[in-house]
Amino acid sequence: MIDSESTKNLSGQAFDRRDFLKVLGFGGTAVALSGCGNTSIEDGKETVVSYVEAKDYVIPGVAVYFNSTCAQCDAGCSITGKIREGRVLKLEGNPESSINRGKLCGLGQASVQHHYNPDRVREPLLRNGDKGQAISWEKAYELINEKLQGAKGEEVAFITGDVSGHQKVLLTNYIDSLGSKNHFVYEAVAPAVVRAGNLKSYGVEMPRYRIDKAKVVLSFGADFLGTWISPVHFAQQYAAFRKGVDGQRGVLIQAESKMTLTGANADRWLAVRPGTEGILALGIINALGIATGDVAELVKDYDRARVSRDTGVEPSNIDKIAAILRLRSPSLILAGSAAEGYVHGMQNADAINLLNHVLGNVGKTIEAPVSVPFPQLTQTKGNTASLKKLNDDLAAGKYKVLFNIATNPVYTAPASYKYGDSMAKAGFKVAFAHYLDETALQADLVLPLDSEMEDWGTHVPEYLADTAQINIQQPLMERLHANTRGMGDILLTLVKQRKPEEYKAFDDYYGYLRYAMLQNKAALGGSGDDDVFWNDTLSKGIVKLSGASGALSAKAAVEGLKLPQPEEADKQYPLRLIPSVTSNLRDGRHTNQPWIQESPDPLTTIVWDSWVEVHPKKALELGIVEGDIVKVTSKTGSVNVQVYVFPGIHPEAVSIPMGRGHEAMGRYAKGYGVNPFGIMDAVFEGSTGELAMHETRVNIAKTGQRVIVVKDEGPAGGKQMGRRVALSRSTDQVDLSKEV
Amino acid sequence: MSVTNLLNNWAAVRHFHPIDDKPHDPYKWAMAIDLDACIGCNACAVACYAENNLPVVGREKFQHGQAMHWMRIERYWNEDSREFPDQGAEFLPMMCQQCEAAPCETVCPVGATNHTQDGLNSQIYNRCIGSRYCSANCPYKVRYFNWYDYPTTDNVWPAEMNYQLNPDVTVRGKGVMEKCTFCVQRLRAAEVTAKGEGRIVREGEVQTACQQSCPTNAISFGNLVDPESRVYKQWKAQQVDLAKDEQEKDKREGGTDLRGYRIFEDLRPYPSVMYLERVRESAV
Amino acid sequence: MSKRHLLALYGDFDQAEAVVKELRNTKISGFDVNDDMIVKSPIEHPEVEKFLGEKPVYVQWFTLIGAVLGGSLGFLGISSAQANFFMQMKGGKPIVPLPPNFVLTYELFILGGVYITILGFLICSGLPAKRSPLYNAKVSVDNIGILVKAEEAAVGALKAIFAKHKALEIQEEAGK
Amino acid sequence: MKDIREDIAWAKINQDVMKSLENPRPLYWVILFFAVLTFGIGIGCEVYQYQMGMGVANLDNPHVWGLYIATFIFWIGMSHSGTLLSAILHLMHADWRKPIYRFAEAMTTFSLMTAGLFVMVHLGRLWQFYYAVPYPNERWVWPNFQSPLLWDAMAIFTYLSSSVLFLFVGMIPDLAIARDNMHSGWRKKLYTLLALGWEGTDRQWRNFRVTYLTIACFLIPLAVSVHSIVASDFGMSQQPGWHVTSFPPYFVAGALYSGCAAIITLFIILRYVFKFEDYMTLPILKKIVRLTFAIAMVWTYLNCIEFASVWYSHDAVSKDLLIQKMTGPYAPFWWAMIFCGSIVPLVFAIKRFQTNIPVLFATSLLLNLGMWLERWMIVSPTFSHGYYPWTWDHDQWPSMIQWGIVFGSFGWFTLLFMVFCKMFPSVSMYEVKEMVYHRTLHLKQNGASEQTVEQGVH
Repeated sequence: MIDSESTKNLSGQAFDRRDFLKVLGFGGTAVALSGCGNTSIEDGKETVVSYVEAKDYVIPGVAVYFNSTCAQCDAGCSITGKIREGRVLKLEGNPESSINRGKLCGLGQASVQHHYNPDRVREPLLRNGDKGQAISWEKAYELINEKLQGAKGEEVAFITGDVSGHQKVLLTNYIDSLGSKNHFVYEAVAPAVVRAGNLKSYGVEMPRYRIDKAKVVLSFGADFLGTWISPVHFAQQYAAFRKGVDGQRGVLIQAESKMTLTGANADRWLAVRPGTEGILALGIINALGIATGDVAELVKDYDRARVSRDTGVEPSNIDKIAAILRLRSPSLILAGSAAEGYVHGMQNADAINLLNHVLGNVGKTIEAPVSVPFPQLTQTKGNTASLKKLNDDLAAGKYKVLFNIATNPVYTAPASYKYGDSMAKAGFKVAFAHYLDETALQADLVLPLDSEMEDWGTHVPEYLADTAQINIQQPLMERLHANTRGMGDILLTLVKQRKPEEYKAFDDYYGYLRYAMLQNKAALGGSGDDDVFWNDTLSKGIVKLSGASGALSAKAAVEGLKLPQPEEADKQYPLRLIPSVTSNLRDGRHTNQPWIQESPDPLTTIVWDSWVEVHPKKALELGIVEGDIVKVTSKTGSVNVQVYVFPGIHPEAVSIPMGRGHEAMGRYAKGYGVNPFGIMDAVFEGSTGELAMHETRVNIAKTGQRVIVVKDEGPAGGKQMGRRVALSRSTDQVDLSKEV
Repeated sequence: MSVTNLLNNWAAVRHFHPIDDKPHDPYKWAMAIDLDACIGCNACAVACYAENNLPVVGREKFQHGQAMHWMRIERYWNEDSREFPDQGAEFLPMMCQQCEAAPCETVCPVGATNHTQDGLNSQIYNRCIGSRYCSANCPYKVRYFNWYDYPTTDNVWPAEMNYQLNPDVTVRGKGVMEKCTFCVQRLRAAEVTAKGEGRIVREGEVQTACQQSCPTNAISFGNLVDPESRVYKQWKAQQVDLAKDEQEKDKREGGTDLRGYRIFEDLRPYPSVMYLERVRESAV
Repeated sequence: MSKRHLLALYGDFDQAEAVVKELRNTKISGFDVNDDMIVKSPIEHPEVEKFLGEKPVYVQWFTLIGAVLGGSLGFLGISSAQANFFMQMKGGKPIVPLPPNFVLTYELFILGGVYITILGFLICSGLPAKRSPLYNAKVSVDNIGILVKAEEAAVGALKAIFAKHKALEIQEEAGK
Repeated sequence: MKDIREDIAWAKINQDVMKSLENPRPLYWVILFFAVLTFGIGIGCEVYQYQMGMGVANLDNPHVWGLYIATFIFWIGMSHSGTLLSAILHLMHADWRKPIYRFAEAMTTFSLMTAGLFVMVHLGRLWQFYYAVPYPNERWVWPNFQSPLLWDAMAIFTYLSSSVLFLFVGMIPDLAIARDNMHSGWRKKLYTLLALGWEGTDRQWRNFRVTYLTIACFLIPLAVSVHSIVASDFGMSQQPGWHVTSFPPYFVAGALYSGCAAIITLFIILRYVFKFEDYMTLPILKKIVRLTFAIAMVWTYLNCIEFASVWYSHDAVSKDLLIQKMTGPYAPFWWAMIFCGSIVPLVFAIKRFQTNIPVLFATSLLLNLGMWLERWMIVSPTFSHGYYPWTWDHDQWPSMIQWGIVFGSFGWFTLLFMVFCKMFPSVSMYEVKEMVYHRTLHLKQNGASEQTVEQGVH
């Protein structure tokens, strides 16, 4: 709210971002006043200022735009928010960012619905029996302090998602100040095995992929258009790759067991028996016939006949792929879910990465990453192994205080962890949350967070496209609810409890952030006046840095690469469960955003519900049709879910998407669909200890019920029934070189 | 005097639009969608929800086919009874084709849907009485009817969520038909600005919400009578003529190596959206 | 100069015909057979026209005028409405399209024809009107009524003719 | 077989018909009760739909039209038989029409009024319906005269008002009878008012005859145009299954067909309820039945023509739709339509059934059902199987609200019709008298001037 003093000050003083926000905020209130007849304005504290004398940058009816950073996933797309009368209306991509170059995916655009979500937590809540009791922030901080007094450093644990930038600095400082070393960074769908595989093969965890430079892309389950690492960026690379050079269009081949969005866009989609992607990779190396030395030795047994038998890919396809890879260089081979999903995921990743070495792509389409000169700001990369560790520790009763920061492991942990029970063993559980999700409901203290459109922050994405950059996150409008707080502010307050001297100069996180950035003005490429630099930084939303590129290891290590034979089908659980990550829902943290719920899944067009994908052949064998409710049973548990008969899946696998089946969180999420984590077996990747997501075996049985599948697709399915609607032709029928 | 006016303007009111006339001066908004670039990610559809205040109807109403997505991504399989769709899926963003001879326009009893001078098929919500004849006559079925009063329906725009509504776009009540407008609010703003500066809207000055969000730039949009615009160049390169119901290139012996086409051209609605066929590599 | 009304009722059409013929042939002063006689019947007897003499019917002229007016004004009105005020531009169609306007013209042609015909009917047959004081409900059952209007002097002669042809009933207007 | 007796006293005709205004059989009240009940249900459904929006009818986005439009066409079609009986047969001097044309004309009027209701019920914004009326308004915005729906509105308005006038004008002599015979009270006042002072003078009759004939001449092309225009709603569109050139005659034939079927049903009901056995005689019924049979065969023929032209047109989309109608989810209804519309009327070809009242009653109801199904099969399958495969039907089974309003419309029609028959003479007394008169005349002059009589009958 604006007070009279600041109104006075504003008129004569240099533009200040915070005051600006206040002005904006006032606009918001005024609209709320006229729109709802209900405000929190208290007598004598506020000054009503009409639009006639509206302050700087508020022109009624004219939108202003501010840059910030999208926080819906970790790709770190820069966004431009459209603000009218103090309300953020729509987000666009920030054209200045080399990551998303002005584009934004559906999930990113839906974050306004996260911000305006009616189910957000609005007050700090303290558990009182089964209910949450609203308390003040002072009380909450006191309580935390009090609980921490009774716990030793090693008895305090933190679980967070990926974290970077100055928040990470404050968090690390706070954890250090508690004497704790228990920071668990958990991301349910992080490419952790891919990172480990890359590190082994290329010497870096996350090289830069240059799809746009490749003439052929062979992807083993990497859904780079939908969910993988930085999809908006890759989609742009993909567009350039398809355009190609001189009308020679890039060729995409996707080998996976369940068709992803990327697979749906492939020139050739290969249905691979689950887990045999590594064999296929070695088979292709064999078919290429250009490998020498120990690589040739390694692949010599992988002749076409065997590979075809093991993977289910036809020999002719292996030949064609080998031929086109030989012919068109450079190419790019990607390892995605093939690596993440299996016990032998690292082996698969190694075999796939080996292809890149054999084809000489390393250094051409796989480039060294740019490094950010501020290692303390870089992203702490989440994985699933950390949750396993935390869960074991919790179950062992090691922790007295648990801080859960904006993650929802009760929902995303495999049911066999019994994470909820483990969590209950922690003495005092603090959840920093946007929603009362499954995890927050189990906490003792729930602290409501600002949305990313209300909060300050900096982010350093893991995957940097061209240059190193620090993304600025700044409020696009005033806080919607009076009693939510930014994570940075909370951390600052908490760290002040520990180290009051060090941080006493900072009133709030904004002050800290500004100070911290100005401190490094020179390193951030700034010069001159602090205010000018600061305002310039904020207006751009990005600080571009000149980061040095590292080097990649030239030769892949072949030692230890030994792929297991594909397993015989289990009698009791003959099918493999592939919990699919969809570009809309990912790990389910955004399910309460109705645009996301109603945005049809691209491949099945299903909305508002979960489904299990079954190949038509399998469905015929089992006598099931679309809409049948089947019971999908694993060793861990079972769910009842509707069937969608889907041709893009290997007959030996079934797939249930992640993200639905919430039991809490909000009106748009609760009670829609099922949660595949609930039946996921706890099987781990051999060398990294990551959860092997595709290793759950299931059987399916009809329940006798049948429903109408809620989807956009009509009963004609994907058929065009002879109408000329969506046309397609092959490259030999078209001359792309003439195109604009 | 109305009859005098009628007689004086007889020639004008007897013009056929667009065939006889050259009405598109200085604008004809048109689109080109490259199906080879479209990856089916739905970003455009969500952008449309955000820009145009589309209601989220919820599970039950979606089941009844009452969804309001002005832009829908259709997913086709061209597998021809093969075991797997081994050439992937085919995605097709479908929205109002802003036909030049729109079947919907003539049938509206109250004239709630009309053609604009800049080549749009406009829908006047206030005038609409909800006879739904337009939708019945639309070959693409891209018109969406407000089956319920969404602004007052629970959980469509509950408190705070309504703050997101775009003030430039009307929120539609029950009983009116709506459809893609080519983001007419953006077009008008740009046209007015340009007019004030005594010029026409420049290429790239205005984008539709779907185009703006498309990560692969599959959608291009612009002024079809402006030779500078990408859309003009694309239509030109693909030899697709707005005012033809069969393109010269399609009459050619042995077909064409161009991939521009318009859906249901033979029904003669003269759609303003050109699609570029999806391409698949023949070598694999 | 007041005239008196007389009403005679007959149960048979032939009797009535005979009466009319006789009235026609007999010259009675103060009674003009063409102006002062009205035949009332429960059903329409086409034969009445024969013995009453040709009386013109003008309803068709109303019909013609109505139809022509309805059609022409309809077309002009619709075309003017389309061409003036807010023009509704329809892709692929002119502002004033002829086929639809012809359809509507056709409807308005009929509408005008029907309406004006009804109007003509009312005017020509003098409806609505008050019933004559000598109205007898039996005319709407099965009797033929002959209503005459005559000078006082002629009343007697008329009565005689009525009686001669076995009138079921003769009603007389009260004297003035 | 008993026909109308030549020696029936004219006074008795008056008495018998006037009795129908006073004391019908108890079944009348039962019918009236159910009519009010179903109409009430319909009203309830409509109020709910008005409040909630059209969605409660369970229509959806590609499938925007449903039973409302189908039932609308059904009612429009039903109206045609009244015109057939009163106008066409009038011009053709078929005197057997005389005892029954009045109620047929009332049926025309009331079914048009019912059809008009469906236009309203169907509108998404009922409260703005007047936008479709070409009235001079402040903003000078006119409706779109290009829309077949507007032609529809115009045609229905013309037809309804002409029918009402025709019904009224033809009833004036009977209103005079009613006026003369009704005991005093509000009804007598009403009849007095409506009879316009009719006395049956030669001048009145002369003008009456010309007027009646003229309007009859107008009504015939009007009736044809009305249903052709309804057919244009579909034929003028681009949709497969609708864009059929034979639609106008097909619709007109269907209209006459359903109207005749309805006349048989109502004939039987009225005959019983109002004790009209002496007037609505079996020979008349037999004639209607034969007429209905002929029209049924015409309809069947036009149906076949439509299928054949679709089949030979090489229009894959329309062909697809036809196959879909025969085999898809609508197949049971489609075949039921064929059965009720083309097979059931074969009963009428059998002589002994032509006067068998229970059989005719059941059959006529089936024919009506068949004709209603026909309209549904015209409207709905096109939506569920149109040009655009992606939008083919989701889940389009009409909701209870939609059914409720459809049933309510039958209640509304029955209510209007039954009240009319109790309020006004549903058998034309003066024309029955004419009929009797001419028959007597014919007997009298038997052999002498047969030809004159045949032509002289009005």
